[in-house]
Amino acid sequence: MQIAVPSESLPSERRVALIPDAAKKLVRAGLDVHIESGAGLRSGYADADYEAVGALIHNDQTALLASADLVLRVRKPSLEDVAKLKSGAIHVSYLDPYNEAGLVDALAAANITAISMEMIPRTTRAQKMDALSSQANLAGYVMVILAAQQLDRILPMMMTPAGTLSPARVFVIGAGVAGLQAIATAKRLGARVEAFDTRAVVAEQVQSLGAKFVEIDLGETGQTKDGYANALTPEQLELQRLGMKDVISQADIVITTAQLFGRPAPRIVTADMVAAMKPGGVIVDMAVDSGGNVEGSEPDQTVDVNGVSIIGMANLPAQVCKDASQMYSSNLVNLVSEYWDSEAKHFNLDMEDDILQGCVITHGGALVNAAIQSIRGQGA
Amino acid sequence: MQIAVPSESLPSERRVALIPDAAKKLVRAGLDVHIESGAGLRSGYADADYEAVGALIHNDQTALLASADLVLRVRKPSLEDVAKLKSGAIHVSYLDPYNEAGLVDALAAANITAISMEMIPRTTRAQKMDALSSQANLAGYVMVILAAQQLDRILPMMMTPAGTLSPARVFVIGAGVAGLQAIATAKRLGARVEAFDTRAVVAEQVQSLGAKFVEIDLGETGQTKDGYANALTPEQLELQRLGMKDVISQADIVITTAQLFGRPAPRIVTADMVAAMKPGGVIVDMAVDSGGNVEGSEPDQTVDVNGVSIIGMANLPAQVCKDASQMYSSNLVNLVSEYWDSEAKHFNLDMEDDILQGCVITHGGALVNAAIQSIRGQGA
Amino acid sequence: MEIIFLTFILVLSVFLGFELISKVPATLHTPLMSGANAISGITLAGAFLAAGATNNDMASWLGGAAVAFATINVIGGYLVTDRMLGMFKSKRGK
Amino acid sequence: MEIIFLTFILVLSVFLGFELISKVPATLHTPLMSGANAISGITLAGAFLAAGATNNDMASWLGGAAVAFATINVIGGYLVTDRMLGMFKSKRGK
Amino acid sequence: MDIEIYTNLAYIVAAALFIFGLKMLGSPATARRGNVFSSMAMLIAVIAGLIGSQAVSYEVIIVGILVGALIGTLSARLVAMTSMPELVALFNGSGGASSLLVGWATLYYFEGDVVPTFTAATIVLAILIGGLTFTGSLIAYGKLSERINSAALVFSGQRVLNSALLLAIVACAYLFCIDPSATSVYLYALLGLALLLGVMAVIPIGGADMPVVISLLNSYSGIAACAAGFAVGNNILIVAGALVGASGIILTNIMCKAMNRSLANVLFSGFGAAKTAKAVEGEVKPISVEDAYYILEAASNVCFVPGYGMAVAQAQHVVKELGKILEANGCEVSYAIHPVAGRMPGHMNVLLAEADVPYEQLVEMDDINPRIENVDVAIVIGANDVVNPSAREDPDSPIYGMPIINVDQARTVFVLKRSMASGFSGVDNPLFFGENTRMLFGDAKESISGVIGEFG
Amino acid sequence: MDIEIYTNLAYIVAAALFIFGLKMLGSPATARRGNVFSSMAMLIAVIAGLIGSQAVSYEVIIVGILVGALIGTLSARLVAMTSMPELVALFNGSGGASSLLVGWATLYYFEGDVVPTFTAATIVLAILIGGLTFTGSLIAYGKLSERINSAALVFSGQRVLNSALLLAIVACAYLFCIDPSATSVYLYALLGLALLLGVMAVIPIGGADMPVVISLLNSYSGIAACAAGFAVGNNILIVAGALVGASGIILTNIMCKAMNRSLANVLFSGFGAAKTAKAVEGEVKPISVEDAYYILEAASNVCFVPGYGMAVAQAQHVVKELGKILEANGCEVSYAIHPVAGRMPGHMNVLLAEADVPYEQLVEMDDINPRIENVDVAIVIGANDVVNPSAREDPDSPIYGMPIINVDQARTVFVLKRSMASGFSGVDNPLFFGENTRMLFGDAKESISGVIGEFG
Ligand SMILES: NC(=O)c1ccc[n+]([C@@H]2O[C@H](COP(=O)([O-])OP(=O)(O)OC[C@H]3O[C@@H](n4cnc5c(N)ncnc54)[C@H](OP(=O)(O)O)[C@@H]3O)[C@@H](O)[C@H]2O)c1
Ligand SMILES: NC(=O)c1ccc[n+]([C@@H]2O[C@H](COP(=O)([O-])OP(=O)(O)OC[C@H]3O[C@@H](n4cnc5c(N)ncnc54)[C@H](OP(=O)(O)O)[C@@H]3O)[C@@H](O)[C@H]2O)c1
Ligand SMILES: NC(=O)c1ccc[n+]([C@@H]2O[C@H](COP(=O)([O-])OP(=O)(O)OC[C@H]3O[C@@H](n4cnc5c(N)ncnc54)[C@H](O)[C@@H]3O)[C@@H](O)[C@H]2O)c1
Ligand SMILES: NC(=O)c1ccc[n+]([C@@H]2O[C@H](COP(=O)([O-])OP(=O)(O)OC[C@H]3O[C@@H](n4cnc5c(N)ncnc54)[C@H](O)[C@@H]3O)[C@@H](O)[C@H]2O)c1
Repeated sequence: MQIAVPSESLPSERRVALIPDAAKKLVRAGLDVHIESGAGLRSGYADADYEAVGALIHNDQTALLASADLVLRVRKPSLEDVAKLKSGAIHVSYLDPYNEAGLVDALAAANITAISMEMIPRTTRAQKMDALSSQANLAGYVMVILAAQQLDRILPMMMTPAGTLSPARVFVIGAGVAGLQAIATAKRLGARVEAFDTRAVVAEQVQSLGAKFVEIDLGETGQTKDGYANALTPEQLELQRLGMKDVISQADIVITTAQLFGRPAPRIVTADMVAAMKPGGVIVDMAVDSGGNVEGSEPDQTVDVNGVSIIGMANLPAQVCKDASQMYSSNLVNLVSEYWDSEAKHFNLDMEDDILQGCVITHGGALVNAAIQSIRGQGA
Repeated sequence: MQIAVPSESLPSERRVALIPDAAKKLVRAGLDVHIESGAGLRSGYADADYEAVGALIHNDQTALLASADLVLRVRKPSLEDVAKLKSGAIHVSYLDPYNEAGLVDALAAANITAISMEMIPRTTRAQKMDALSSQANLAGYVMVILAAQQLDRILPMMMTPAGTLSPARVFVIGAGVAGLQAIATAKRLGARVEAFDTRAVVAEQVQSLGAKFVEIDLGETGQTKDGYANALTPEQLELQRLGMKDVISQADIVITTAQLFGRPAPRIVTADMVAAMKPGGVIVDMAVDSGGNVEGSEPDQTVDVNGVSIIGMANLPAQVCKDASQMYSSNLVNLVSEYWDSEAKHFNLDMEDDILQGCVITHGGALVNAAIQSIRGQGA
Repeated sequence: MEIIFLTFILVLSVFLGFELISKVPATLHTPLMSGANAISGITLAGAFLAAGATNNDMASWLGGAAVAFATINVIGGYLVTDRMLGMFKSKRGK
Repeated sequence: MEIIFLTFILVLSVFLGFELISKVPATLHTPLMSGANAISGITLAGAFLAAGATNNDMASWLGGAAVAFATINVIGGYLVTDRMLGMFKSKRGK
Repeated sequence: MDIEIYTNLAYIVAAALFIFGLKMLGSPATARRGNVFSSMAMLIAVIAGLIGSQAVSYEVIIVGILVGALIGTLSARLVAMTSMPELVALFNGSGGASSLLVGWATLYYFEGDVVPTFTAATIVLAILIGGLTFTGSLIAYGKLSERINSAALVFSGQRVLNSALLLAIVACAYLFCIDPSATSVYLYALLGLALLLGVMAVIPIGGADMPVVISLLNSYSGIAACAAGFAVGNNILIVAGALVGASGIILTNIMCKAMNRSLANVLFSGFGAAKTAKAVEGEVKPISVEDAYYILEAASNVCFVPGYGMAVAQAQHVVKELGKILEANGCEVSYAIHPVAGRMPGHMNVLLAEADVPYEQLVEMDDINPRIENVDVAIVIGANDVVNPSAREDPDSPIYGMPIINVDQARTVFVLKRSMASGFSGVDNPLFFGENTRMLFGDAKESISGVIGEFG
Repeated sequence: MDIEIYTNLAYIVAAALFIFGLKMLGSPATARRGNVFSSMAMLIAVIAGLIGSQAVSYEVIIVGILVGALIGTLSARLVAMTSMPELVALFNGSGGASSLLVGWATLYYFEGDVVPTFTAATIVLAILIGGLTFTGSLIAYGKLSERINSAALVFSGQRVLNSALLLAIVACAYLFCIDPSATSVYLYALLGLALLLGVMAVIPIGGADMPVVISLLNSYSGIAACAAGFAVGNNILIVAGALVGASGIILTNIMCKAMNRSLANVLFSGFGAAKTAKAVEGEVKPISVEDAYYILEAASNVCFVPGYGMAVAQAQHVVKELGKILEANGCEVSYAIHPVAGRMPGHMNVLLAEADVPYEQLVEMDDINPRIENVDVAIVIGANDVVNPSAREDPDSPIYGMPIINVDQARTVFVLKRSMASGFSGVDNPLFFGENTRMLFGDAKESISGVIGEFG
């Protein structure tokens, strides 16, 4: 069984799908691990580190992909990459299958078993493979560091001979995995933290981190069975905007993390809210890539709106690429180990398994994923 | 009594010598406060904010300086500025009097009473005017935020379904005001923090923040009566380098804050120590402006040496200019209030006062400061 | 021999008295004092002996006064204590 | 009447016994038990009565045996307790 | 004989109930039930006593009970809640009077017979302590209700007078015991002296100390009952009297500690201590963790003043814990942060934020100083320079002119440090010698943990 | 008469010393001095008793003392430290035997005279309890030293036999009291039955429970001494016996709690409780804060397992505090962090870092599981899913396959939560019904604070 880890083609992608420590585990489990030369370099891992744990280094990506039974990578493959794969191979990466219909079709056509890391179901058992969570967690931390660096104030309170500096106010919108970590990080730095989420259940979780939950009465909301938020009605969104405007106008830092899986992110912070902020304030928009929670945010840019900076970094986990790579690798190793029978040297893709049912998109030349199929059905 | 606050001439200086809140206090005490238009803009304060508290806005800097009895600013004046001042005026700012002999002479010649904020003595009573401390404190915080932002890892420990991330190691060299705040901030973020200082007395202070003090036996060191460190002998420096190399090679972040007042900073981290660090490591050199503690650091640049980033930001407090301005203003207001007799509407510069003896450099047309005089004596 | 027994009883009671009271929150100082004070009205039980004897006028007068005084102590003491304790009701309930 | 006094003494002693022991760290459980056990050898003081009487052979034999048993309990008990407590010396000293 | 056994069995039951009652009175949750238990015990004891007395005539008894019950009930019901302490003093005085009378009356049993010396001695005790309790309680009542001047009354020759009084009492007691009889002049002398003693003992004590005095007199009245019990040979008097006597002493002790005074100080302050009080000024007064607990337990406004020592001891978490306990105890808690406390700007903020002290409870120096007089206890935790009054008062001090947190103006100050050593600036601190300062020596964390333990 | 008074005065002194001694034995700092006090009390009592006995012949006494002292000294000196508990059992047995003999011997005083019923009853008690203590202690000794099978001996008909035994004792006691004499057959029957009772009472108890049994028998031997005291009318026997009897019961109770058993369970487990033990499996066993304290106080390896509930309760600081107290108590402390504990990755790390728990004490799931058997007490603080054994055992469970921290394999598990409610994933948790699980219901912070308070 041959595992291939090609270099990421996106120049801004500093993560690597397999770090040497993780490669070692796979080698130990009896798998042949092949790494494209330089794949780990941007995360600080040299080819020698991989060789030291028993992986093989390849210079030719095309050959590497062609011979692989299992390809591990971070970003979705290009159509050319798909063409290079051998029929029947397994390809594991982010895929964005809701939006990449063409790519999915290509994968199916090429008879690739494509596993989408975004589609790992959010069950307790699958948590160790859940890359969305592991990366969102880091993103939460990064957002606070970026904001702190941008802000023209310090976050903690200080009573000093030269007067008292009041603690900065941080407002976190969306208290999912990333939001909670952002809350925790801002709290650690000594800020006064408030948070809001449409799911009322997270109020307790917010408070458990020592932050304050902002109550805004939106009427009926709810979450899907996987723990994702439901989309709000337009009226609810309006109510939410009004309720939040106050809090935002007092905040030094606003962090938005509200994503709706597979759909454009809700526009939560509008231009008038941005205008209401004090000059020098900072907004970090985690959803900038899927449309943005903040009006005026631009991917990979810091926009200045009347003295308020809107940070729209698209690939937040890559900021801490070493840890992000480690966690992503762990997720992949956990996934592979779960289905790799090291006795029989056989990859055991039982399509009845609930995790695989969730994350396998194409298999045996066809689109097999129920969720994607239903979207297609609607589209048709 | 007319107080003038001109805009800072250095474009990178985002601080302002007087924020509106502080101006208000002076106005209340019966002083006329004149602000150059736009002086507070880079710290987020509009002219209107100053007008609201009763200060007057001037557009013409030359006229402003010419009419002022008391000038407050952050950075040292240019020789042209000195020429604009009226004879007998008081000028308060950073001065760097040890190195700026020409400027000092010009001030004396112009019959200016020049107060150097660096020279406020470090007595308990003078602490409220001690701008070096108040700014160093902020610098300590900023260094950690900068390093955290640069590092490709997160600082805290995390035990997650995708494996355990070990806490980052932070090594702080020099545990003065800035060093202690850096320690505190890194601890807050969850890092494992170690620190070293030549003054053994600070070991307890380091431990009081929950960090580890690295013991390196250097033989006899000591501190001056003002709490500044003595310079080390070459042998001691060598011993220290050896002892620290180990710690540095394991550290993810190294922060150096060792400054020797009025003299070039000691070179503590040499090129071989930098080379011993892991790729991805980050060094922040606070002393970059006075010669640098780190070999290869460049003012206002981030240098990459084999994957190790050396951050050499010269004006660290300006990163958090709002708070920095607030604290610097407080220091100035405290200084002014200490000697301003609001009954008699008179500025009471008693040259017997120990604080003034320390910080007044020129007065009555002559260089009056004992410390500077003695340096000159040596030079002659 | 009776004195011996009485002394035994005295010694044991004193020890018991010391052991019984250990940590008392400040709010209970006055009620406890008052409650203990009521108990010290126990002299009543002894006063009957004198008050009930007809053989000596003086003794029975003294006894009568003793009964009256002791009764004030007992009745007043318990009532006042109860009144004081009533105020704490449900304020704290460790 | 003597019985009454004895009962009084008994009741007070029982209360005192209950009050005396409250929180005991686990390390002291065995020594405390052993020390209390030694005290229960106090029967010795009663055994003399029987053992010292010459009027009845049986009684004095029983008494002699009682003295011997009680002495074992007393002497052995105190020595063992002391030995055990000696081990803690300076280990803790709240 | 039979009756005696049954009354005594009843007494045993009563004794047990008294014991339970007293025990329960010491804890808030059970106090009220404890009082009921104790009153049931009293009922049993009184009925048994009545039957056991085998009285020939009941008139006097009934009249006595009726009169007493009427007065007791009315005063207990009608008097305002705020005058409770005075009332307790009066009741206590009645108890003392009763013991005195019982002791006195016992003499008449022996008409003609020789009174045994032991009995005579117990009678003397009952009269002395009962009399002392009676008048002492009356004076305490007077001082509390401000019917007489509540200030401590001290006059020249007081010590001589008191010594003479004690001598006379000893002499009369001795002479009486030699030849005890109901008609002995020494008896009457003793009666008078006992009453005088009560007055003399209480007048030199100030009104503020009266609660402690009452508690002590309460203990005495128990002892008097006990003595009377010996005189008449009544078990329940002995048991109940001794219980009250002993637990009263303990309670008095507890109350003294809560007032920051030693029992000896209260007991003997009347005999001249007032003179020497001045001399002890400037002395360091250490305090134990336990005593600190009693004071804190009673405080309603506590302000923590942390300094560098809190950082060294890493005591921030326990400080926060103590703060929460005090709050739960109904106390107002704040943390006053001096701008230069610690060794770096914001040092205390870092620590207290780590311990999650709410920002709302942090107050600045300028905010706390104007209201520091309202603070019952200022707890200085390893701070020194920042609370040094010489910065305010002594122009020669190197730190003169630095604004400080004026903890010396709080009602009580606890200073937690390990020694008398000076702080960063190396100057001595007159705060440590302050009148209202108590030094709690030891590592700050351990001291605070100790106090928390006391609350547990 | 005079002698009687003096011996009794000596007894009073001895009683006071016994009281001090016992009190001091309960605290580590004073225990050794307490033992000395108590032994001085014994010396005084014995000498007074010897003089007071007005013995006619001293031979028997001297021989008895010599023999007893020899045996006592030798065994106390020579026996290895590890066999102390057995030795205490033997000594205790001697005490019981002595009481039995004293009771028996008392009968001979009355030669010909009628024995008063009360005295007869106390003699019966002395014999019964003394005999029971004697053989019971011997069996305990045997079990502890493994001279006899230390397992609980249960046989069919045991309950019937024991009931018959008790009945026989009651009958014989009654018949003896009707016509008490030294030659009554019922006396001999009683002797035999008492000895048999001791055997029957202890054989059905397992060796591990022996320390509790010895403590209980120790209490009994006090009661036996007390009964003997009534029989011979000796005050000090009554006082000392009652003190030992009462404090022994308390100590037994404390020991039971430390072993997680009720006193009733130990007292009656011999009479058939073994049968019903199985039935209570699957039952939830709540525990009080106080009992938790006793168990933790004795534990030498404690592992905290925090979960989301710790975050909700914000209990991290008190948890850390308890950890430090346990460490100071000589206990090894670790914090086992499950990767998905809480509601965000690293949730527990944030909290514990805030409380400044050293990183060294944090252990990962994979590190703790192999050595979980060595953990005396695993304290689960508001965790649920992450310690749910059904993830390991029940293939139908929705969380089957998730690795968990196997706290159910620790010696004892405390689960701190507010109710029986399920956690995030909504599945029931069989851990709560485990044999070695104790539920400490309530807010986690309050529960932990409570336990800390007990340590204070
Ligand atoms: N804030 C700043 O930026 C800064 C910077 C540099 C200097 N300073 C100076 O530092 C001083 C700060 O005042 P401060 O009142 O906070 O501190 P301080 O005056 O230095 O006093 C600290 C006290 O804490 C006690 N202590 C030390 N360890 C302790 C422990 N484990 N438990 C209990 N007590 C302990 C010490 O007394 P024992 O030894 O008797 O226990 C000492 O007297 C000022 O003089 C200030 O000027 C401040
Ligand atoms: N770590 C992550 O990233 C993450 C993210 C999302 C979901 N999850 C899921 O969350 C779960 C985590 O497991 P867990 O064991 O930590 O938590 P859990 O299974 O949710 O159990 C928490 C328990 O704490 C108790 N509790 C709540 N408040 C309490 C209080 N104040 N005092 C005492 N107890 C309290 C609750 O019981 P009572 O109500 O009876 O008190 C509850 O049973 C897993 O199922 C995991 O999959 C984890
Ligand atoms: N079962 C498991 O083991 C498991 C694993 C991972 C995550 N989860 C849970 O799933 C949940 C969602 O995780 P996520 O962070 O990936 O979600 P996400 O990225 O989809 O959304 C982030 C947060 O934004 C909120 N949000 C959406 N619209 C909003 C709006 N208009 N205004 C404000 N907030 C809005 C959501 O409620 C969510 O909390 C979390 O609660 C997490 O605990 C569970
Ligand atoms: N008395 C007061 O009220 C007052 C006010 C402000 C500061 N201070 C004290 O003054 C001291 C110095 O303050 P600073 O931060 O401005 O000092 P600084 O900026 O001069 O130096 C920073 C630190 O670097 C250390 N250092 C110097 N050479 C070094 C070397 N070769 N290797 C390692 N470390 C080296 C110094 O010891 C010092 O701790 C502090 O301890 C501070 O507490 C006192």
